[in-house]
Amino acid sequence: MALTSPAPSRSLGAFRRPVEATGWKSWVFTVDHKRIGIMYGAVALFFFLVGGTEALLIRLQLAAPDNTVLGAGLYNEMFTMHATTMVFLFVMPLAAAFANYLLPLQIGARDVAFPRLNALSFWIFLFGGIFINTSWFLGGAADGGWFMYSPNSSGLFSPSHGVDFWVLGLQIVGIASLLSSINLIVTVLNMRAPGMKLMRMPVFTWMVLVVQFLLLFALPVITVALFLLSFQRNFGASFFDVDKGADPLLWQHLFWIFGHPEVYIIILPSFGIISEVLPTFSRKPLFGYKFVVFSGATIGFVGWGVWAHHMFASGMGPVSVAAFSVATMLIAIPTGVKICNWTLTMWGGKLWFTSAMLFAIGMIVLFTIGGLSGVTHAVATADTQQTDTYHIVAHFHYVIVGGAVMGLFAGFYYWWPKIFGKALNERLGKWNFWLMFIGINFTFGPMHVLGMQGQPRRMVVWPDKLTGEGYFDLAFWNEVATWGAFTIATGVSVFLWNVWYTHRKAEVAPLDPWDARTLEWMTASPPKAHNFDAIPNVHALDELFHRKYEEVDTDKGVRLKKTSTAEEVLAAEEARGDAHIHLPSPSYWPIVLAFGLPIIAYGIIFNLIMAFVGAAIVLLGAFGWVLEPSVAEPGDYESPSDDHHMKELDPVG
Amino acid sequence: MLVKPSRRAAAALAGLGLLLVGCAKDAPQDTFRPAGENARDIDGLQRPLFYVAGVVGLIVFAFIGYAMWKFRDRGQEIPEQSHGNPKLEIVLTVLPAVILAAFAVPAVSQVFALDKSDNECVINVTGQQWWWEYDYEKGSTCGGVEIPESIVTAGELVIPADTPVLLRITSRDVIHSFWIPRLNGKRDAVPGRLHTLRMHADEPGIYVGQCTEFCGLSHARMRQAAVALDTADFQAWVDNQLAPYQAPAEGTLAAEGESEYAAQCSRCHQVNGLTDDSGNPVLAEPDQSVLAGAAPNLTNLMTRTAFAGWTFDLISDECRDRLWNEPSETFGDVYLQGVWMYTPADATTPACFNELNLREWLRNPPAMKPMYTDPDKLEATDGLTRGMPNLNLTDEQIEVLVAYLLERK
Amino acid sequence: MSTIDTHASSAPASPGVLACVADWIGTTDHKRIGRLYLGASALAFIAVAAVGVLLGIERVSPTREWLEVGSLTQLFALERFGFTYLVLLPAMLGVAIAAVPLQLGARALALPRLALGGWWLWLFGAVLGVYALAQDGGPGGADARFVDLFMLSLLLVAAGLAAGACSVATSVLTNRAPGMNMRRVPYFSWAALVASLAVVVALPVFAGDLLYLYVAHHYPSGGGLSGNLALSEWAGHGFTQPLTLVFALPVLGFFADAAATASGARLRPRGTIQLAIGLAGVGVLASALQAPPMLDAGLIHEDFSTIVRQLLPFGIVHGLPLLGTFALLALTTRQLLAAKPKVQAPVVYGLLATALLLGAHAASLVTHVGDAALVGTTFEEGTWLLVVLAAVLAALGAVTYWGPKWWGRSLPSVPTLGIALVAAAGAALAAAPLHVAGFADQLGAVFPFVQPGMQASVVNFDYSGPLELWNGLHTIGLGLFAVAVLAFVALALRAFLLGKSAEDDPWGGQTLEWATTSPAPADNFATVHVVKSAEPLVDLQPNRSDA
Amino acid sequence: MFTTGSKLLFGASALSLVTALVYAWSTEGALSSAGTLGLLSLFVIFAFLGGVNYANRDCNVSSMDEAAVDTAAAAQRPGASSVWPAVVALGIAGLVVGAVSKPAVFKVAVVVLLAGLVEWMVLGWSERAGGDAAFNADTRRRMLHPLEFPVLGALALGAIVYAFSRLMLRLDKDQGRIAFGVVAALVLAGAFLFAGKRKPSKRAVLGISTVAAIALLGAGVASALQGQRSIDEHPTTRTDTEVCLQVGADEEIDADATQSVSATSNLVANIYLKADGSLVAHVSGYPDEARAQLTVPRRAQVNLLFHNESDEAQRLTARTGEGEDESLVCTAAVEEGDQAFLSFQAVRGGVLLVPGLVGGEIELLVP
Repeated sequence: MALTSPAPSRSLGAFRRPVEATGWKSWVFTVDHKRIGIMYGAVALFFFLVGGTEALLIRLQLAAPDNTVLGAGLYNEMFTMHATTMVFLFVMPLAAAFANYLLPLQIGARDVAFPRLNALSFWIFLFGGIFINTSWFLGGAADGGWFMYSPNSSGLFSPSHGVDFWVLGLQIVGIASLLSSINLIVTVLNMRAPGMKLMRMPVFTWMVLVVQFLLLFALPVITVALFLLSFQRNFGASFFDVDKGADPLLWQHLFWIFGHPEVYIIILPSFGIISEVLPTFSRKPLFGYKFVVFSGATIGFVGWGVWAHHMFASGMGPVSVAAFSVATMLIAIPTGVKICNWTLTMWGGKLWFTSAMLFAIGMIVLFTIGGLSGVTHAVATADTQQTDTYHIVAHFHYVIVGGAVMGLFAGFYYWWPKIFGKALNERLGKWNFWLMFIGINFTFGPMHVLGMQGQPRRMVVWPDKLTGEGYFDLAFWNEVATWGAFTIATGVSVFLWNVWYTHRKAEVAPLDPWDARTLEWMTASPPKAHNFDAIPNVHALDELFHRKYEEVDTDKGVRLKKTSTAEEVLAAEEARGDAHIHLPSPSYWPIVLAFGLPIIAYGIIFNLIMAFVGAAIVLLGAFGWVLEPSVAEPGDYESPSDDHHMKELDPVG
Repeated sequence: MLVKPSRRAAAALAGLGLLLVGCAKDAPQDTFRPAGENARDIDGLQRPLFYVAGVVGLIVFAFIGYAMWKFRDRGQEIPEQSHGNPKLEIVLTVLPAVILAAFAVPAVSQVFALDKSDNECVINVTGQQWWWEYDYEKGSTCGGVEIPESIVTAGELVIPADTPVLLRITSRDVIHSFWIPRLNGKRDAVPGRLHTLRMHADEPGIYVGQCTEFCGLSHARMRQAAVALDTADFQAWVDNQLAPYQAPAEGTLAAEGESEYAAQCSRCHQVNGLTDDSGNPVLAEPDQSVLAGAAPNLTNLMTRTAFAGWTFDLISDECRDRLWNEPSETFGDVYLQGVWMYTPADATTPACFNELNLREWLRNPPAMKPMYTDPDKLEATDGLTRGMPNLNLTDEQIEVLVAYLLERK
Repeated sequence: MSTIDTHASSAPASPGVLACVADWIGTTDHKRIGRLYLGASALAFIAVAAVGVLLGIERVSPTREWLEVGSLTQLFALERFGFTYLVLLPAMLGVAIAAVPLQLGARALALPRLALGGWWLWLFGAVLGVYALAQDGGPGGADARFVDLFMLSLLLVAAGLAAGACSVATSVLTNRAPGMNMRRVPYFSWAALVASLAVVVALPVFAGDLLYLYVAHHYPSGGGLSGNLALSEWAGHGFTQPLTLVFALPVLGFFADAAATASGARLRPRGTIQLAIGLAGVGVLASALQAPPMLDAGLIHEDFSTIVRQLLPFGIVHGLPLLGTFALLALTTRQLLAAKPKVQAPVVYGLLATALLLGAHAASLVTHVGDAALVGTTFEEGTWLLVVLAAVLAALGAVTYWGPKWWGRSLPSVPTLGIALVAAAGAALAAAPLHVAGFADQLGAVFPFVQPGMQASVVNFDYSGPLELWNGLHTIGLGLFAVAVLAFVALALRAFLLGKSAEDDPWGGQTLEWATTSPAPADNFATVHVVKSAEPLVDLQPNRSDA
Repeated sequence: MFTTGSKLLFGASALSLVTALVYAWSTEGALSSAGTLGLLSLFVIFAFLGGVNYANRDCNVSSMDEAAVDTAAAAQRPGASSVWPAVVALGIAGLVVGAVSKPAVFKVAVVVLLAGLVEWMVLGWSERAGGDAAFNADTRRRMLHPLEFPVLGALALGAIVYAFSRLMLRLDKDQGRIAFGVVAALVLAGAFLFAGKRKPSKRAVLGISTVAAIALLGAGVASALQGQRSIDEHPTTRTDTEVCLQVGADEEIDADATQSVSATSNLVANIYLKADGSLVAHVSGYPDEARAQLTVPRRAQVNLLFHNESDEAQRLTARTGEGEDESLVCTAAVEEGDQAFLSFQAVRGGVLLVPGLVGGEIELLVP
């Protein structure tokens, strides 16, 4: 029988874990939250360009009456995919990028709770995103709008595979978000540094936490809805089939129960970012930290009770309409609190108008406009005039582009030196800001007019005979909006140029370029693989600020004085560095497992055998994952790193 | 300073909102130009809302702008690390709540007010990809005019002016949304459900609208209009709709067109009173060819000003502009003449007839309005089209059909 | 659910009934696997022998129909199939599996799970095959579905046995104790190796042939596969000499080992004996390559080359085995007589079985002389029966010999000896009359596979005169043998359950199996012995007289 | 030196060559004859085997090499007992049985065979994973438990569900109530028993569960063999003329099958059969007033709710079209005081009627 080998192979004959610290393998197999965060960011920016191109094409088509840049079918696919790409493949993952990179740093942890799961989330997201976009080349993309109302989304009315791609793609991307949300919740709740009470967490971390809870509860709803739809389309079910007695409004309710929290999922990380940026550049703590945190959580809660305001014209009946109308107004209150608090943070401060700060202030302004127009929709009867017109488009683009995207750009400028060690060029940054700020107002401002002048959304053409004349000429404002869109595009190009420029030309930034306040600035830039040599002890909100500044008695009374620099703080921390740092080691399996999912999806669309192949890959990945040695081989150990810390493998995740 | 442009832009934008409320009057679908009771009610709530929102916005921007100017870095000391002011925050929380509450009361009461129904004049509205069908309820009394028989029309909804009209809206396929901005807000047409919407037009005139729920390929070309007529004109319109069929005179092009119509069109499109050779009425059976099961009734096609989902004009652009700008007193007279409007009494051809549009349409409908009619792609619908397929008509066929249709007035 | 530890030393003191059953179902202990084969083959023997006796009675008096005529074809098929594949082969294989690793000084059989899986496969095949025959399947069967089933179940049987043989051969080739080179392999193991290799080579060919026939039968229109008469004939060769002689090869090895033990001396010349066994094996194996060669009539008148062409293959296939068997019998017996042999039951069994086998070899040779025109007569059938009964006799001897190792208890020697003599007499009596009847042109129940669509010819007995006598004698002989086997089984059951405990080395053996306890533990040997000669036990016991 | 085994094989090889030559000569040099080729093949095969055997010296372990004794193949103990050989054999036998009987058996056998092979393979592989039996067993568990438990769990669940469903299909309504009552009582009794004992014996729990499972499976199999009870059809709507126009209603009265609850939000109209025998419609969109006429769009889904306020069971029938085009849809018979849902699409106009009711018709207008 079995020949006895004297030293049993503990790794079961399975592969040696990858240990590369450089080269492509170090990225593909990484479980380091920072690398994963950077990859999330890069991919999200790529999809931003994709979605942006789609937006520009839409604007080109609408620049003139009865235009023929895009055909009706292509146009429908374009606006469907523009929304899908921007929401699911750009804003959400970009927020995930910041969350991934910064969350462990902000709470003083060495990684997220489940590093391999983290990598899995990213790869699933990437493959899911690619999967959705391959529909362009495989018979056309989804053409039912991102809301995908039934019964227009059923096989009878949308017979191409586009909707199938959309449904399955969102399922896949949803898995990524769900895994990620569990991961980050556990990380925040379990892995905070000593002394980091919940109410000492940075606001960004707080907002990300709220978002993860929203995701955790919202995604299952859309998952169910998507299952119902895909079963209707692929397996003959009749959940939304009117002839069989179904009520099409079921889909609308399911979609918006997810869809409205989704709005907050998109915007809250941005709230968090500017709540970090504003205090830093105002040299002042956030005004009413607790109010901001609680209003964020309140938005998260109340956000669940307002979904039907997307359906005021759908004929739900007056009682529902009235109830949701009032609930929607309520949500304006915590949002208003935030705007007030941000403004009051600046009040009495010492403002430093860096690009990051400009983006943050721009965000407040634009988001306020979006918020105010949002209140006008809350009045249900008024909304029956406004809904499904460009007025709504104006509103949510002010919220999402003016709010979420501007906030995320503030994040870029603020954290770039932390992430890459070099600060983005400020001059280009200001060009970037002004181009985008002006572009946004010129693109989406006119849409208020267009909507109130009766131009509905989702129309491939608007006719010359309905343009009117004078100030509110649809033709004129449509043209302005198109020019505005290209202005935004120019702004984004400046940003890309800035990234390249910084990468090639810029000098290494100082350790603490902004005189920042939170933990992530208390380590090297870019941080070492293990983040902190010693897990910091936290004594206060804005820990770093309190380590740098002390109250000093002067002749003019008690004054805050900078008594130590960030370099000194860092040196003190490094001096008490841990001798042994446990770090999870890279793994092959997340990418393998993730790779199977789109294959399953292709299989469901084209050939079930392929689905089984995909399932086999998923199974293989899961097996490899489970079987990955819990105790690493001696050969798997990394040699001591340059900083003389032994990095050991730890069976985490 | 860099501060100012941002502040200016913000102010300009807020001002834009105000301007938009005040001076809009031009676009036909302008929501700020209510022409009826219901729309006016909405407008009455919407305008103050915009004003207040604008003012609040201005206050916020002014505050931000001032803070940016006042507290810019002039080399001052590191400010006091104050963590907030709970009293101030409570005030700032309560204040918007009060403002919102002030709006919530009228907002809610209006929801219920607009939902009340009356049943004087009932018109059933049915959405279908991509046009609207209207049928006037038999036995209704619309502005004093009795509807003795059901009247079926498409695209253009003719209602009596200054009379409450109740629309009962449903759909045959996907969700549509009926919207005449100057008369009322929108209401979705959901298959299997029946929603009601009140309409009221103060004065005779034409009020255009658009399907506003995304309904597939040609969503953008699903339009509609409401035409309000005074009582006499509306009576005339009803009488005309119910007038007996007049066959074209023997030997004319139109007579040829009648048989061509019976051969090519009558399978889907109903012309009331048309009979076959043996004198039996020709009944269209569109449900055997069209997915949603109906096609526009063409009995009085030439009384309408547009066709094919009210997308393509039956009258020329100049006539259209004149008609739309017609004062309400004379509007009805002009409108009732259909394509013969503005035509001198002695003319033999209608001056306003947009023959080109109709010909193009008959030549290749899907080319003008994208529809799912490709026979290779009808697997999902068992061969039923959604919209009018290309019948490959010859010029001669089109010629006689146009001649025939021109008499459907 | 799948790993129940059967390791005897670590097994719980009182395993439940379920655990015990599970233990046997999944056992990897070669002694248990071997005993599974032996037990099943014993049961099969009793059943098939009963059928054989009934058929014999039927032959005695064809006018009185004991059995329904229509089922005779199936019953004859059952006798052939049963004795060959449910008795002869499994008995030999069972002994080999149970004894070979012990003889080799190994702790386990190589590929024990393969052997076990083979047993199950064989068992399922056997059950299905008998069932198919009972449902009018089998050669000449009328129900096409069950003809199919019979062919496929034969396939299973062949595959199962080949798996077991593979395991045995691998064991001999790889699992020998240190120092045990090929020259030092005990005779029985050597014979088991030769037989196993032959089975491994022959049975897959047989199986492939069956598969072909199945396909041709199941898909009659299936592209030119049908109608190959040669294949059908070939399948029939799976049930007759010389292939059955291959299956019986371990008999020779058993005799040699038992003789060495009884003689108390090192049995020489070793190489010659091994060669003899090998020759017998290689010779009959040649029949696996093609149909057994016939010697033509009128050969004497042909030219020299034709004579050589015919004689050479004939000699290889039929002559060499005869020569080998004779050489083994002669050499061994000479040695045995030269020493002062103890009268031990096993050697008696071995001697008698070998003698019967020698007769069978001779008869087989005669069968294939064309002039004798014996093919298809009961002569051929008698030879076949002789081989089967000789093998069964040897298997009984093997159980007597190694029983103490397997069960830990001994058989009483006197009754065992008596049974040996009765059984041998029965065997001779069962076979010889058939030979005689064969010369009288009594048609034997041959075993051709009937072509698809062809009706089976009704077996027609129309004997009179002396044939009745010969058939009667045959029946009596077979009955006698069967009774002897029954008696042996009863005796063995009693002895192995209640008999006296056996010593570790009850016979004074020379090979390694006697170096462990009786019964042997699951892993046979506490320590692995290093072998320095062909008789390692003699080396291990320096005080032995025969050292 | 040549080893014994290789000598034998080389000898056999030489013999084969000689035989081949002789055979070839005896068949007049026909090299292509099967015999010659066979013997030449034997020559090559034996030579090859001899070479292999020579190279590994008969697989002999030298008696001089003491260190090798413990690692020799002969010293290896057999692997643990395993059911998989039997399962594989069963699978192969199943293939055979399936080949001559039912394809389903064949498919099941393929699954059994594959499962057995995989298990066997992994077991064999795991036993080579290391020297420590516990480690090896753990290896196997980690490999296969993630597969085995879900599959077995699904199978067990499927068996229980199947058995339960067969049982329930077998029992009629009353028997079902009794059965559930008994089961509930048993569960309760068991719960009491276990609650009373602080630490219920594992064996007892296992035993009871086993007995319950076997009882359920047995009952299920028995029920499946017996076939299911006859289930009356309870259509909510009918389209056959004789039923829809039948005066009065004396069959398929099932108030539970009306769907009335699920459809109330989508109604076009409520149709009331009044106690005085009149049939009136309350149409959505109109204030609450009785109407005798109902306009519905052509070919659109129409949902009606029929309220029977008369004193006997009646049905509502929608008759549309005429002559060949006539189509009838009707509700199930509705008992007095109950309501039923009627959903249809109309292509032509017609009437809503209650069969047998004179004069009580509602005009159905399809413009």
